[in-house]
Amino acid sequence: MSDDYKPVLRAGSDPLVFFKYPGADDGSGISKGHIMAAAMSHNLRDGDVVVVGANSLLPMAAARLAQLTHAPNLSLVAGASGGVNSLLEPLVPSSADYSNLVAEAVLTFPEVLMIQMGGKADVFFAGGLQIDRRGNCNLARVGKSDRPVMRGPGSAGIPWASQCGRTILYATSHTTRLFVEQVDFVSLAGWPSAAGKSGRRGPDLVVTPLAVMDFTDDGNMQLQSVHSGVTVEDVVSNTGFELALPEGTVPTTPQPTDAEMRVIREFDLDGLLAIVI
Amino acid sequence: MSDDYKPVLRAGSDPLVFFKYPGADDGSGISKGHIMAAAMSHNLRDGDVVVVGANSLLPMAAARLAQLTHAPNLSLVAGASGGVNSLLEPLVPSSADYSNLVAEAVLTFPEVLMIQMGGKADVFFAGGLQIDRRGNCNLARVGKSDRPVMRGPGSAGIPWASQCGRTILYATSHTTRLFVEQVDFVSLAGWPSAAGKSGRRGPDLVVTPLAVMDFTDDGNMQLQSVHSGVTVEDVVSNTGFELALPEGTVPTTPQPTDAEMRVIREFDLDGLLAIVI
Amino acid sequence: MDDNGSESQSPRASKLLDLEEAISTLVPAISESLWVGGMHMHNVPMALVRECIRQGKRFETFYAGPSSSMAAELLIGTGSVDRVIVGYIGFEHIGLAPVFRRTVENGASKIEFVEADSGSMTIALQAGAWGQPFAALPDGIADTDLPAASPAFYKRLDNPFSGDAAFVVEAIRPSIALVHCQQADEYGNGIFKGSVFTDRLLALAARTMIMQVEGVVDNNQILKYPLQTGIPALNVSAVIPINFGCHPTSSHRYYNYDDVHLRLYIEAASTEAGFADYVKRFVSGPEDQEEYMRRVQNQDWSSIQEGQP
Amino acid sequence: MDDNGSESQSPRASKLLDLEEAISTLVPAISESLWVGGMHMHNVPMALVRECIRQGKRFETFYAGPSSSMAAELLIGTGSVDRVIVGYIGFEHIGLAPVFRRTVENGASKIEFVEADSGSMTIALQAGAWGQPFAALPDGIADTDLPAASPAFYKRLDNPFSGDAAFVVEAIRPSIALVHCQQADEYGNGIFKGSVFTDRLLALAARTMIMQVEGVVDNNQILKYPLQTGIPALNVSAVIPINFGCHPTSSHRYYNYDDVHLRLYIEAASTEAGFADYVKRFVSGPEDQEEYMRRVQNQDWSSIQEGQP
Repeated sequence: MSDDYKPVLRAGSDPLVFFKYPGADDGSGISKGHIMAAAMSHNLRDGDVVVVGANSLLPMAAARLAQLTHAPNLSLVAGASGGVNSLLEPLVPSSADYSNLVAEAVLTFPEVLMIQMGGKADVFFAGGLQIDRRGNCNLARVGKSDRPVMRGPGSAGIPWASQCGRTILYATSHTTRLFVEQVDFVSLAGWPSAAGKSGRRGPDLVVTPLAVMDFTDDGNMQLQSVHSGVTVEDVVSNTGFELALPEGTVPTTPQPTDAEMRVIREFDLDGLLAIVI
Repeated sequence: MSDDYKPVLRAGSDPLVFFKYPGADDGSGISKGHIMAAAMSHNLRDGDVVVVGANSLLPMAAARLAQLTHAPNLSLVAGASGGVNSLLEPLVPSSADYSNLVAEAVLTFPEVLMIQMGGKADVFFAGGLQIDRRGNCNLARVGKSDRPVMRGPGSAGIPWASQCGRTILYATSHTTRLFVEQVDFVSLAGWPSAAGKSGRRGPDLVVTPLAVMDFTDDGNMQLQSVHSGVTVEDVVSNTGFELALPEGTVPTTPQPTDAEMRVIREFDLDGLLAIVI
Repeated sequence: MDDNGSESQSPRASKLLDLEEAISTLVPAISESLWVGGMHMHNVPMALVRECIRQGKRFETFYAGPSSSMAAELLIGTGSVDRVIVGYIGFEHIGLAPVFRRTVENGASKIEFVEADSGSMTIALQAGAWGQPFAALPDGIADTDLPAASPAFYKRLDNPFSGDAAFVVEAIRPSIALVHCQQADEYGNGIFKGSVFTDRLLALAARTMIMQVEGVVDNNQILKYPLQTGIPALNVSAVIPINFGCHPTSSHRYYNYDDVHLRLYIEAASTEAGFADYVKRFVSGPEDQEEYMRRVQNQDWSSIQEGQP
Repeated sequence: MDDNGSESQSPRASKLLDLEEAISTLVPAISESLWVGGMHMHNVPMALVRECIRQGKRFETFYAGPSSSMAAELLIGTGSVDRVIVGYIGFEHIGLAPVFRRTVENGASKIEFVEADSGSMTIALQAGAWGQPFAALPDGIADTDLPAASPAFYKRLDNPFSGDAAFVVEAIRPSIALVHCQQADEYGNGIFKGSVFTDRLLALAARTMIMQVEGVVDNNQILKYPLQTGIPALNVSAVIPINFGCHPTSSHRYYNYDDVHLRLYIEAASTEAGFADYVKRFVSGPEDQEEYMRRVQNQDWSSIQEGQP
């Protein structure tokens, strides 16, 4: 077995066992994870109710960062754990973790769904196996239904994104396999094919290790900014459809400020944002 | 104002204020309330899940008495309070009282309804403004809908009695105004008019200050026993329809035993059963 | 959105408000609908209800469920509601609701009363919280007179799975919810020291929720025992500290319902003049909760009793 | 019924059972349906799941929701289920579910997989708890491919209030529910020391509920803090004390998920032979939980790794 993973017994009276992740450091350098978390954070507003689903290290970090900087009245519902306004001390990879319960309230999972599905959430974060030009997102399968090339975990809670105010998609890779012309299964609905942004809403933002993207008035995905060290060509060539480009020079995604990095280090005790990508 | 009602501050750290009810005594004598509670208790079985609604002094006492005698595995859901298996120390008149929370669990009211409406309850207790020959029960109104003679509180939870295994009706009076040929509004459905006891179920038992009644195979209310000191004629003349009579002599409702009275005194600290009728 | 991550100095906003301000700023003159927390004579946010009446607020629909008592009496008696969905209005063992009775029995009221039941109303509230458009009901309601009495509330359709008939009710999302917690922090994380009743669900279904509390606790207390938080702050608009704010109903673990006051109320309100006197003395009269409680403690009901026949 | 109130000497029955006995007496050879508590890699009653597999129990329908991981893998891989309603099966950040993937991607499995979602499954469970025949879904599902993919799960009808189209799902009442609480008393009053997940609702919806616990507390503890009781005893059939019974998933506040074991599992189970070896070593092999934990602690995966390609 690998020696990389070491159980770490934390101090305190609770018999909690955490794991030290391989490659984790003190997070002193700025990594893609930090850039992504900051980019998401900048798109959260003071007072937003934010709901995250499974595998939500980045969105949880983004929401907490926003709370500790420009959005002190933001509320975070930490997915399956039911933790509301968790201190994320420490930030952990599983949304259903006990660590998320150093929080203000613990909701049952049905109650988390009520907030998400009942229209009480301003922002919902989601990811997928495939994301297409219109923002459709697929967690079910790649390929045909009878014999898929890849079976995904299932649509989970993402079909209900449209009940929330805004949807932010995120991914820990940016490849032509992920960003496809048309998803093989719609788990989360994007902008309607013809009507553009009139009618029902699609996702508002897509954040990847390479770039931040939004949607044109017609409802097509459009490059908004590239991360430091990434070229427009990098993004275009790793996107499986014709990505709309903004007029003029594509800006660089703002690096997290020193103040933001200080805040992140307060809750990302294991430096997970440095290794998540 | 009346001097009868006196606030009583109970010992203990909680700032609870109880009231001493006028006429309350130590419950040493056997009163109608004791006879009724015991009669109901004898109809509860070990393992039953019992749900009571509003104004349930008698059913709560009956369920607790059963637990402490022949039905140790009975579960009591104390109505609106959500208390499960409350110790009822002391027994109080309001089902939504804080006193009912010296208990094993506190359910939300939706959860209490789930147990009642979802088919998890074996016994449901209900009362009404009117009860008829078939066991229909009315909590809505006496008289016409546009201008009733008497407006009742509303149907509350009793329409869902049929989702429970058995229904026991109870009343704190026995008059021709209460026991009518046909209720003016069906809040709780009795035995179907023609089919008798086939098809959907109606109530199983009716307990009043005068008597215990059950239903014939045809689904008509029938006298089962009269309480000590009550004649069959007393019951018949105070019932507004032709009450079916059993063959032979009508038995007397068993008096609570000494052991039962000892048990009752353990939780009916204010002697409320002695004054409830 | 436009903030590029500069550290803000603004702290998290407190939701503490005084009674008068909360009701005047958060409750419109005419609201679509109202649901009042608590049940029977317990945990009913009576100070909020009285303040709404004092300020002349009107509610097009009032959900008198699952079990309403004093709040329904005052709202109906002062004509503050246009339509009442009736689950249960009464005082349990203490008695029937005199104003509700008189209003209906007189047959001349402008208020519309819809015959419903507590189970269906709570299922409808659950549907509202989940974002469901309507909710199917369990079997049994068809055997009662309720669907015929209220065909707009109970509708029938075919269960597409079994083909059987089923009744459904429309989801309820109250535009205003008034609720009482024993304690809360200044952000609106509410704690129940006793029964939760329907109020945790209400917090997820209501569009605007106003919370009164007996005491304010530090946010650190909330973070220490998050499993005891009964209502999460995220949907709470205001927190109003008021001592004895549920009187004459109870606040679980703080005080019991005021049996004496309730019995005298029922006696007094058995006439229109008596009810009007009660409102003058205990609702419109007192300028604040302190004055209300002084009047309660003095227990001077003589003028009200004069109003009796 | 026939007991005339004589004082009984029989005490209240304890529901404490050992693992083997509980599963063999309470779970039929073939059950209609199964719902396993916990979510993701947390609070999953794995000891109960392994014992069901060891005893060859079969389940006609398995609800893999709201979020299933190791339980789904073992039940699917051992062919213990005929039909799986898929909300989510995976290991969050650790990886996809290898057996579930292979089974579907091979296209030759006898198991039927129904494409569903966690929200609809939980709403359906809520409907089951409440005795509702079916549950309406919020807007939005019509814009996804789910209704077309699973027309028997999602059915369309007209909302009788608005006339709009609405989708509905049938109520779920699992015939068997397996659940983990950190603690319980011998009667089945369960305590969650962390997240409640869907398990409190499950306790009200399931027909038979079997509970495993890390520790047994005295009934006096339950009576002292009734507000912390997560699952009331009334619908619990058995309480089974097992240390580390959730392994390799977590038990909130007791222990975290075993990240190492899970990663090695995912690696091993990427081949059929590897999965078979895993089952032999960790499911069918150990005669009891102690032996299972000894094998876990030894971390000897060499034979399993040989099974790899």
